[in-house]
Amino acid sequence: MIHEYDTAIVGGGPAGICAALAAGKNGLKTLLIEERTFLGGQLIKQTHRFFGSEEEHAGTRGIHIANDLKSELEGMSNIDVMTSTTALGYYEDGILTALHDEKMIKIKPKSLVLATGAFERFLPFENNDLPGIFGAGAVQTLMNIYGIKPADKVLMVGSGNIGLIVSYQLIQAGVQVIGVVEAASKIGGYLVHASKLRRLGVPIMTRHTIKKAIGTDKVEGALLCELDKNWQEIEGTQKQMSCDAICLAVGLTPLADILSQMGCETTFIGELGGIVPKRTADLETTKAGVFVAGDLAGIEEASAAMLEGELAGLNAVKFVTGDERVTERIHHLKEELHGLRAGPVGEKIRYGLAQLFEDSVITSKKIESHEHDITRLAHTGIPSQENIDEKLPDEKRMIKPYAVIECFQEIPCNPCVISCPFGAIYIPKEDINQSPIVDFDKCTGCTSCISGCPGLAIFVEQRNPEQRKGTVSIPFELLNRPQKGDVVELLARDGQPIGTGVVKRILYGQKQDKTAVITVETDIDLVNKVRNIQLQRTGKKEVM
Amino acid sequence: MREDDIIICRCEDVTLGTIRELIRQGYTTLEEIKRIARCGMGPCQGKTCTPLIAREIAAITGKGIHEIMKQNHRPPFGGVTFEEIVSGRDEE
Amino acid sequence: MRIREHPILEFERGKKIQFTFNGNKIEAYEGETIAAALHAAGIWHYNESDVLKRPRGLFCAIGHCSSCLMTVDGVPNTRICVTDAVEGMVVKSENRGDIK
Amino acid sequence: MKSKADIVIIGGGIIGCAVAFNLAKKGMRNIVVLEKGFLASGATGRCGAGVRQQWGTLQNCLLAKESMTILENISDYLEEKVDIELKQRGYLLLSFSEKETEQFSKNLQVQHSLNIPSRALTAEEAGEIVPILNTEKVHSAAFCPTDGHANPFLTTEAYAKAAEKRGVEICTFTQAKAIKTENGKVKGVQTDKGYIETGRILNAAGGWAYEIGEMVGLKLPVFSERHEILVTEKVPPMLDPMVMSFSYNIYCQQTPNGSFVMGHGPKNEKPGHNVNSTWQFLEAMAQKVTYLLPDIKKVRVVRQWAGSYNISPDRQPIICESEQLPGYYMAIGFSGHGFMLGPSIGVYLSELITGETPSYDVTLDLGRFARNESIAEPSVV
Repeated sequence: MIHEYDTAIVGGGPAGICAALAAGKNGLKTLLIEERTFLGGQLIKQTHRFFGSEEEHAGTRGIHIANDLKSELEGMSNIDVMTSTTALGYYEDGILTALHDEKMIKIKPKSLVLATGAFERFLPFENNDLPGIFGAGAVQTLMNIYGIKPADKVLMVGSGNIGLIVSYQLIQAGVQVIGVVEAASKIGGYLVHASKLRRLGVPIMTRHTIKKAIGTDKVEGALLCELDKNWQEIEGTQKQMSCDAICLAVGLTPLADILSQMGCETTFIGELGGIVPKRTADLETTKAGVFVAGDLAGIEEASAAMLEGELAGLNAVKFVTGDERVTERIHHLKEELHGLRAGPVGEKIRYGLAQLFEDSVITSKKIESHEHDITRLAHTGIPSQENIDEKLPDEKRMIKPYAVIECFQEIPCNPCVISCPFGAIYIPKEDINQSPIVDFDKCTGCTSCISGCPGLAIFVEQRNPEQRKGTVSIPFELLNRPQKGDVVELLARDGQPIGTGVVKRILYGQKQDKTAVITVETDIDLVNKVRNIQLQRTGKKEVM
Repeated sequence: MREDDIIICRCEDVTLGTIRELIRQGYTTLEEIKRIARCGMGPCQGKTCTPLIAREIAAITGKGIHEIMKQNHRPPFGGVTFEEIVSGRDEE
Repeated sequence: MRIREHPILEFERGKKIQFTFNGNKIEAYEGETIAAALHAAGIWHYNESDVLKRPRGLFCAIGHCSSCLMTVDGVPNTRICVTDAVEGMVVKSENRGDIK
Repeated sequence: MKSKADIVIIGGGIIGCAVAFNLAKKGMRNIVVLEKGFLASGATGRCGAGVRQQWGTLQNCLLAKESMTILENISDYLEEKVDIELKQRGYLLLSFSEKETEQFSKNLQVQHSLNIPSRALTAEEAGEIVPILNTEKVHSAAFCPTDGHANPFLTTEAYAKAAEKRGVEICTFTQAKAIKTENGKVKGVQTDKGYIETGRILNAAGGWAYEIGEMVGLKLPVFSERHEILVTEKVPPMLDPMVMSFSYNIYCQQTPNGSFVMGHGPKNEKPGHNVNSTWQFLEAMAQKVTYLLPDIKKVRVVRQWAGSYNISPDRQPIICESEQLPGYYMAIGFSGHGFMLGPSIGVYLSELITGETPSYDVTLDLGRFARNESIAEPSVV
C-alpha cells in the first residue's frame, strides 16, 4: 500500500517538529518521521538554557524545549509521528520510501519538508581512528541521554559552541576536561561559554592543533602543537597531554544526501557548512513543494532551526492548500530570522546566505571582525579589566547590591531583560544583538537575572567598605553544591584559587531551575574577582 | 607526519597517504577516487570521508571545493534488508 | 560507568537486563543502546578494522559512521549505537579477516 | 589536446580504451580518446562486472573465451603489473524447465567445441556448489568454473594507462559536440575543448551511441534502456559463483570484499537515457533473490543505481565501418555485454581499422540486419 499525506517531514529535531506543528495546526494531514527512537534531535542533549528571544524559547533548557514541543505534537490528531523510521530514498514517481517497523514502506506526500540536520566533521591526524576518539555528539549522547560517563579525562578539539558547551556538560557529568584546542587564533563559540569554562579552570589553547592521538588499543594521550599564522606547525612547540578520550567538535556538515538524490540542486557554501540546497527565502528548494529547514539548510543555532521549521511548514501549507492566511505569519518569521542573524555572530550565516541568494552587495565585502576591544576575551575567554570596569556602577553605588553582566559580545539573546522584575536591564535600540545594560537606579540586586542568563554571565556584588568585606552572588550548576555556612575556596575568572569565603545564602528553587544562586562573603578586594567557588576538600562548616 | 596512520575513510580503511597518491596520479574527482579506493562505498556512504577528500583534492589541484564536491547520492540511505523490502511489498 | 548524580538531569533507567558480548555477560537497562551498555561496562575497543587491522571503537553514536558494526543475534553489520539492548541478546565483534 | 589525429575514439569505457590500446600497440600514433566524464563513468562502470563464456552461439563463446584469456593474463598482455580483481569462481546458470535444460545442453555442445570447461549439473549438484540455493524448482543447471568477474573500473583504467604509455591521448571531461564530414568522408570532431582534425572516428559511446550516429546523419538501429542494479553491505562469504537465471531474468554475485551485486532485466522499460533508480526494482529484486537464495534475506541493500544497455535488434554488438560514411567506425549495441566482450572486441576492431585480417571469424557488421543474418543468441539477461 501507499501511505498518502499532504506533507511529510523528514527529521524530528527542532526544525522538523516545528514544521510538523505548523502544518498540522493549519489542517494538513502530516507525517513526521524520525530515525531515532525519540523525537527532539539535538535538543534533548542540551542541558543549557537557550539563547535568542522568547519566541525561540530563550532562557529554557534544550531538554525542556524538546519536551514542550513533543507534548504539543501529541495533542494533534492529524499528525502521524513515526519514530525509529529512516527515510531510504525519494523516487521519480514522487514516492518516499522509509524503513518503518521492519518494512520498507511507501509514502506519497503532496509536499515535503526535509529537516535531516547535520553530521559531524572528522579531522585528519595520526591515529584519528583510535578507540577513545569520539564525536562531540557521541559524548553528549552517552552522558546526557543514557547517563553514562563518557571518560575520565577528555581533551576537546574545537572551540565552537558545540566544543564549549560539551566541555561544560562533561564537567557537569563529573569528567575532567584537560583543555580545549582551537586551530584559529580566536575562540569560535560564544565567549560567555568560554568564560564559563575558564572559571572552571579549563585552558583554551587557541592557535593549537592535535597532531597525534597516543595509545595502542585506546587513547592514552594527545600530542599537540602550536600553529603559525599560516596554520603551519611551529617547530619545537609539541607537547604531550595525558587523557583517556579525545572529543572532536570541529564543525558540522548538512546531511544533504537524500536531498541531492531527489534532484534538488545543491551548492557548496563553506559559511553554511558545506553542500547546501539551493532554496528561496521561503525555504523552497529547486523542486516545487520540497522545503528544507534547520541545519540542512545551513548550519545555525537551534533557535534559527525552530523558526525555519515553522516557516517551511507554513510554506508547505500554502503550497498544498493555496491558503493565504498563513502569509502574515510567514512574513513575521522571516523578520525574526533576520533579527537573529543581524548581529556580529550572525555575520557568517549572512555572508553564506548572500552567496546563496547571489547578493553581490554583501558578498563583495570580506568578512571583517566588528568585535571591538574584546581581543583578550576572544583569545582567552577571560575579559580584560577595562571590559569589566565598563559594566560596574560608580563606587558610591557599590554599597548596595548591583548586577554585573559580563556579556561583552553582541549575540542574539535577551532573557536577562525578561528576567528582571524591576525593568532594570535593557538592550539598546531594542536590537536583540546588543549587549544588555543595567540601569543601576532600578537594579535592586535581587539576583533574579543570575539563573536566567543562558551564558551564566551575570553576577551580583555588594561592597561594605567599612568592614572591608563584600558579597558576590554567582550561578552554580555543578555537583558538590556547597551548603549555607560552608567555607569555600574562591576561584577567579581563570579558575585559579584566590582565597576563601563563607556561603551566606543559597537560592535553589523552582525559579532557579537547578541553577543555584550562591552568595558568598569575602574580602572586599576579591568581590569583583570571584567568579566560581568550590568546596574545599577538607572544608568544614564555620563555627556559627 | 605519518600519512599512513591518518585515516580518511573509516569504513574502507583508506589513509591520507593513499588519497594523496591517487590525486598525484591524476584522479582528481570524488567519483574516480571512490571507485578506485572504495572510500564512500562503505556503510557510511561517504559521510565522513567526502569533505576530507575534497579538501585534499582542492589543496593539491588548486580547484575550488565547490567544483569538487559534486557527487551522486544513491539510495537506499542507511540500508534496508531484502526481508524488509519484501515485507513492505506485501503490506496491506 | 553510569552517572548516579547529575546537577541538571535525572535519568530514568528501565528494567535491568543482561546480554552477552563475545561470551561475557553485560548488564544493561532497558532503553539503553548496546553501545551505551558496553561503554558503561568499560568496553571501548570493539574490533579491528577490515583491511589495516586497526583497533576501532565507538565514534559517532548516531548510526552514521561504520565503527560500531557488530553481529547481533546472528545479524551482521548491526549498528550497535542505535540498537537497543534486549534481554538475552548475543552480541559479537566482527573481525572480517575471513573476507578477502 | 591534439589538433590532428589518426583516429578519434568517442567514449572512454572499456571498448574505447581497449581499442585505443590495441591500435597503439600496432603502432598507430595520434590516437585521441574523448570521454565526457571520467573513464568508465557510463555503462562500463555501472555494470554487473561478470565475464561468462557460457553462450549459445559459437561467436559469442569465442569472443568471451578470448576476452577471458586476455583478462587472465592481463599484466603480460598490457606489459604492466596490474590488478583488475579478476576472480574466477564460476557462473552457475539455473534452468527451471525442460525447455531451458534442452537449450543448456545445446549450448554446452557449442561451448565444448571451443574447449570451454562448462558442464551440466543436476539440481542437487547445483545445490552443492551453492549451498544457500533454493533448489526447489530448479530443473537443472550449467556451470563453468573459469567464468568469473573483474573490476570494470580497474580494468578500463589498466587499458587506459597502457594506452597512454604508448602515446594515446585520453581526454576526460571532454565531450564530442559535432562531427565534421566533407564529400562523404569524416573530417574532424568538434569538442567542447577544441577541434580535432581526423579522417577516422570510432563511435564507442555506449548509451549515447545513437546520438553520436545522428551527428553524421546515421540512424543507427540501437536504443538505450535503463537496467538497474544494487549492492549490499559486506557479509561473510556465502556465495561462490555468479548465479544467473534467464527465466527469472536475474544475476547475482558476491564480490571478493563480501558485498552482493545483483540486477535483473526490466519489463516494459521505455527506451531513453533515464538512469534514475526505482523502488519497484528493489521490490522485484528482493522478491526474486529471497526466493532463490533465502539466506540472503537479512543482508542490507546499501546502494542502487542504473546504467544504460545500448540495445541492438538482435541484442548483439554492431562492430564495423559505416558503408555510407567511410572512416566512421562503430562499436555499439552491446546490449549489456560490453564489459565481458571488450578485450576481444578491442583486438578485433583494431584489426578492422588497420585493415588486417581479423583474428576471429565473426559476423558483427551492420549489414547483417539487411541480409537477415541476425545473430540468434538464446542466452541473455
